[in-house]
Amino acid sequence: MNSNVVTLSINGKEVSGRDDETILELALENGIQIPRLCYLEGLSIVGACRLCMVEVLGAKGLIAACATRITEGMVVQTDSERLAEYRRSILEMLFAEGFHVCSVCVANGHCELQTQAAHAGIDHIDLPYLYPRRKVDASHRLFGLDANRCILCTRCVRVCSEIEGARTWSVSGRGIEAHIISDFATPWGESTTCTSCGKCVQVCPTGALFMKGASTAELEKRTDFLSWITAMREQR
Amino acid sequence: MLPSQANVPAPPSDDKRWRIVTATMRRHGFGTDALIETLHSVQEAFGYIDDDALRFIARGLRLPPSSVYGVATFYNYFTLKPQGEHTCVVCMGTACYIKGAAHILTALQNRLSVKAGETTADKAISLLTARCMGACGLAPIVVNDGEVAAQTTPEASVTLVEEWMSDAVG
Amino acid sequence: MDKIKLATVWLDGCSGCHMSFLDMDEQLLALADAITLVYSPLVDFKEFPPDVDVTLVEGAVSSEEDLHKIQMIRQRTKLLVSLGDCAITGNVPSMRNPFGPEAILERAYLEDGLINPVIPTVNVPPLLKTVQPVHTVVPVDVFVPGCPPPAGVIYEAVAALTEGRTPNLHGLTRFGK
Amino acid sequence: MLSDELKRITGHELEERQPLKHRLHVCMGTGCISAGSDRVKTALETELRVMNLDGTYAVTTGGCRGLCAAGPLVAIDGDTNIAQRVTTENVPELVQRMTDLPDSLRLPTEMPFFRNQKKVVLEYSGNLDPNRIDDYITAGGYTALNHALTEMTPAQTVDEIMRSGLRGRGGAGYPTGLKWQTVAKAHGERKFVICNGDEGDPGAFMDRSVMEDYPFKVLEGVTIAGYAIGAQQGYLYVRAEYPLAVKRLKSAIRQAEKIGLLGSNIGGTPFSFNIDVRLGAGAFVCGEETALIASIEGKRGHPRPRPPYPAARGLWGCPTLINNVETFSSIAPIIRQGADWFAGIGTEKSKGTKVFALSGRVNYTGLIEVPMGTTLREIVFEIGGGIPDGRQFKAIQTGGPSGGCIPAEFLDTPVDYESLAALGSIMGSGGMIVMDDTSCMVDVARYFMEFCKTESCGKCAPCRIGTAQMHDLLTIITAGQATLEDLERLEKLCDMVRSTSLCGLGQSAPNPVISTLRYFRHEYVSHIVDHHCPAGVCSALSQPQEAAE
Repeated sequence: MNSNVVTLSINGKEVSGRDDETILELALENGIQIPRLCYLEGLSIVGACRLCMVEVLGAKGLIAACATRITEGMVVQTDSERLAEYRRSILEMLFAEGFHVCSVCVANGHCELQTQAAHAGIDHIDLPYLYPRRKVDASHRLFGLDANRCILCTRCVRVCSEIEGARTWSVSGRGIEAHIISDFATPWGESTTCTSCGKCVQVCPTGALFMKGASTAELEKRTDFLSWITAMREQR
Repeated sequence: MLPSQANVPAPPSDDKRWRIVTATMRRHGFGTDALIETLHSVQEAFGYIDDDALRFIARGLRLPPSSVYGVATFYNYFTLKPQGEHTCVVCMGTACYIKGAAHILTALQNRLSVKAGETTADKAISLLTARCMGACGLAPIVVNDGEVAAQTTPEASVTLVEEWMSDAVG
Repeated sequence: MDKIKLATVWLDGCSGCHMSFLDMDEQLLALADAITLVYSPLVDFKEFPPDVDVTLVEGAVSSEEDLHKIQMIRQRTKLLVSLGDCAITGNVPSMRNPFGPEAILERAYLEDGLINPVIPTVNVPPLLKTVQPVHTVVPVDVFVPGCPPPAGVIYEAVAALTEGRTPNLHGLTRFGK
Repeated sequence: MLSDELKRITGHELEERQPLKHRLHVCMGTGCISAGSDRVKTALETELRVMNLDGTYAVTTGGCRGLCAAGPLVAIDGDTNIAQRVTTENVPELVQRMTDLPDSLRLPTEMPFFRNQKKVVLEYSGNLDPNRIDDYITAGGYTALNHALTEMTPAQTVDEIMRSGLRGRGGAGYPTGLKWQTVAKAHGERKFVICNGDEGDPGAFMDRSVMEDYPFKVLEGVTIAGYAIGAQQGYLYVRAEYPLAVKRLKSAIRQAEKIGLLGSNIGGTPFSFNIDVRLGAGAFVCGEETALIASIEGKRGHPRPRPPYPAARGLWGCPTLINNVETFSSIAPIIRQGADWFAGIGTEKSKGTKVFALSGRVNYTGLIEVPMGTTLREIVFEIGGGIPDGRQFKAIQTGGPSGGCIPAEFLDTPVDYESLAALGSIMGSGGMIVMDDTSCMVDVARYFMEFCKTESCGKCAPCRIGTAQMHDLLTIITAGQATLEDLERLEKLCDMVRSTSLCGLGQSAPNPVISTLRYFRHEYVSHIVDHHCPAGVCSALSQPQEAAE
């Protein structure tokens, strides 16, 4: 595929990249951080969390940086008071939607939701908590799923489908009732498709998918395997 | 290569209705895009989609179980639970709502002691809601076993389900 | 400079925030020059005074008693500080919310194989239907997250308030810290 | 060649009709059927046989005339002599006094409801048998396709649509010709045409009626589009809740295939085109183009970020044209009568006519078609006959869950895309629900938010959680438990959800709240501050004096 080099500005800084790159990719290359939760390098783009919305001069509305390719002369602003407010609001909604008790979570200190909230300066949740009654699936020998901590980023669904190829996970239901299921909403431990590879656990940004035996704040996740797999597949 | 007849999984039972389901899959060449059409054919033939049906479709269309379940639970038209002998569908479209559909629903819920979307304990009557039946000129409407009751009232709707209830007893 | 009148209260929490407060060690001495502690579980005052400058609240609002207390405190306090995750988010106490108070009482008093399984009713304030963060029942002026908030952060927050500044805790603490 | 075939069919049909003195069109739309028109039709046939009139009188299935509330309707020969509220009991009377209907039966067709309409999409309203392609062809059907295939290049066809000024009838009003041109120019071996018949707005039934009454016209429009953009396959995506429309469309496809109007080398030209029906399954979000495509592919109806637009990458990654039922139904008339004719109807920026489903608190509810630019007042008070029971008009809701409520002071607004948008509503697909003083606007906003909450696909966070939070806030307002801070929260959420949601469903979900806040803010304040529901709808607040303490 041919790609052209284009020049644009991000936060007033002149940068250039290939026109098959996204705003987010180019920003990260240039050391500009944009908040994000559903995006993970090596997985397909879904544009679901909406944290990476940026302002593009002349565009009708806000633009998802993860899902938008750069073009010549684009003028991008990744941070503004308005964006900061929206991001705080989205993060607050995620906290209010599930049930995130950071202090007793295996991912405490290593959780991307928690980190994003701290970056955004969230010190309390102004919206009412929805207090859903969600399940914990501890049927798998090695892993567990605490749906209370799930933010529906679907990284697990994508890694299982796109990298492992097992397609054990999917989203069931819709709207506020949507949730992650394995097979026919079968207990994870009884899934006939799961290979127990654990990739879903590693890419989960919160403590929703966890390794059994990890205690509070002990669960550190690593996603570096993704770039290795991607690189090796490209070589093949 | 397209799956041949030999690759079609055996239906869950010798119920003849499975032939319709298999025919639907075949008509679409057993492609993955046949999923929704196949779910429709199960629902139409059996009234609901049970675990056996989900498994059968997954094998027939070579789809992962999670995809079949995810799709079946995404669309409101599909139900994974058996419905009652009679169904009473209250339209909650805007025109019906403006003309008092909520009162009709409340009256039916109270009379049947079930919430919308539930079936009475004796499996006689399912009370359902529809987002809009597209018969707004006749609002408010209730559809009883497929028959449209136009410009109806809470009282008339309750009377009708009471007839079903007395039939069930008698 | 007049010393500011500081109170601390303990609602539904584990007292960890108060422990963290005490962990300030020698910084307590620095604070002592700027504050007068007028009410606290750490000291023995019976009545919450009518004109407190700053009140630190540890714990969530779980019972009717908590609710009355915090409403009274709000009226008598200029600046109300939610100290720690229980006060701010409901934290561990709120984990009962999806189940309701009855389920929790049954579990605690009837199902755990006690010799005399009975739900206490005398001298025990009735539980609210759901455990609430403090700011959902009364206005809160300052939030100091953490479980517990580190001592240094509590110091920074209180010191700022004694100096008439708005505490800036960005980057110093977070939920679950 | 095709024209010869069309002439032959027409000639044969006219020959058949030669001995007939009268043709009775019994309305078989969903509305009239539910009022018993199928029984009326049988009774009529029996009565004619008994009277020995069945050789000179024909009873046919007719389409909807719009005035569903007066059904069942039986039209004698045309549009002026129509019997209303026909029952099996008064069938003998109808037959006896066919040319001189008694007042009890006669529908006053000179009333504004009929007089003030202009029918393009709904042309031949009621006089065509939707089950017979011969009937459609005799009325001039398929001459447009013939004209396009034999007299016009695909590019000229696109140009004709472009010049007509037709804009998408499903929502935002994107220029149809421009869309066709984009897909026509897109590179791709395979291309697709999709007709969106998943009419999801509650309170809208235009597309149901069009699909039920004019299935051939829909097919003709889709086929012309296929020719214009270079597609080989078309899909009709239809709500499963519309079984009659599905049945008639499927039958129409078979009939068209049989005489070579679908399939290989249509009319002896190199153009080949097939159409299949795909059933929707009850998901409002599938009205969104990318979600609809996912659904046809057999997946969960999740929208995806655009660009790429379906015109470049749509169904199975191929360039895809998506228009709704009404848009496709405007195509044949435009090709037949010319772009200039169509562009001569309507306003400067909104050309042609628009079909509306008029319902709610208005005397004549039903389906209407008016030129763009007709005022809301004319629609409500002349065509609709005003508000029943002597009550006061309060608002008209357009655009469904993505639209807004327009108050009385804007009744003189001409209906076009820009004017409605300026009022904070949208044209939408054409639902118009009239509300009087018995409707509480906060409750209406809550109703629409509940709809959006249950129809949110759940993919993006702002829509999934935001609609739930907004619904909760509206619920506590209607329950009298909210504070002014809650109202502030609600407004902030509206702004955030509108600005950050992934697709149109989320982006427009706050519209009913924003528009009611704009025009009826006092009702919100009354619920919150005075604990009083001015319309007396919110039951928790029905006793103002007590609650006000």
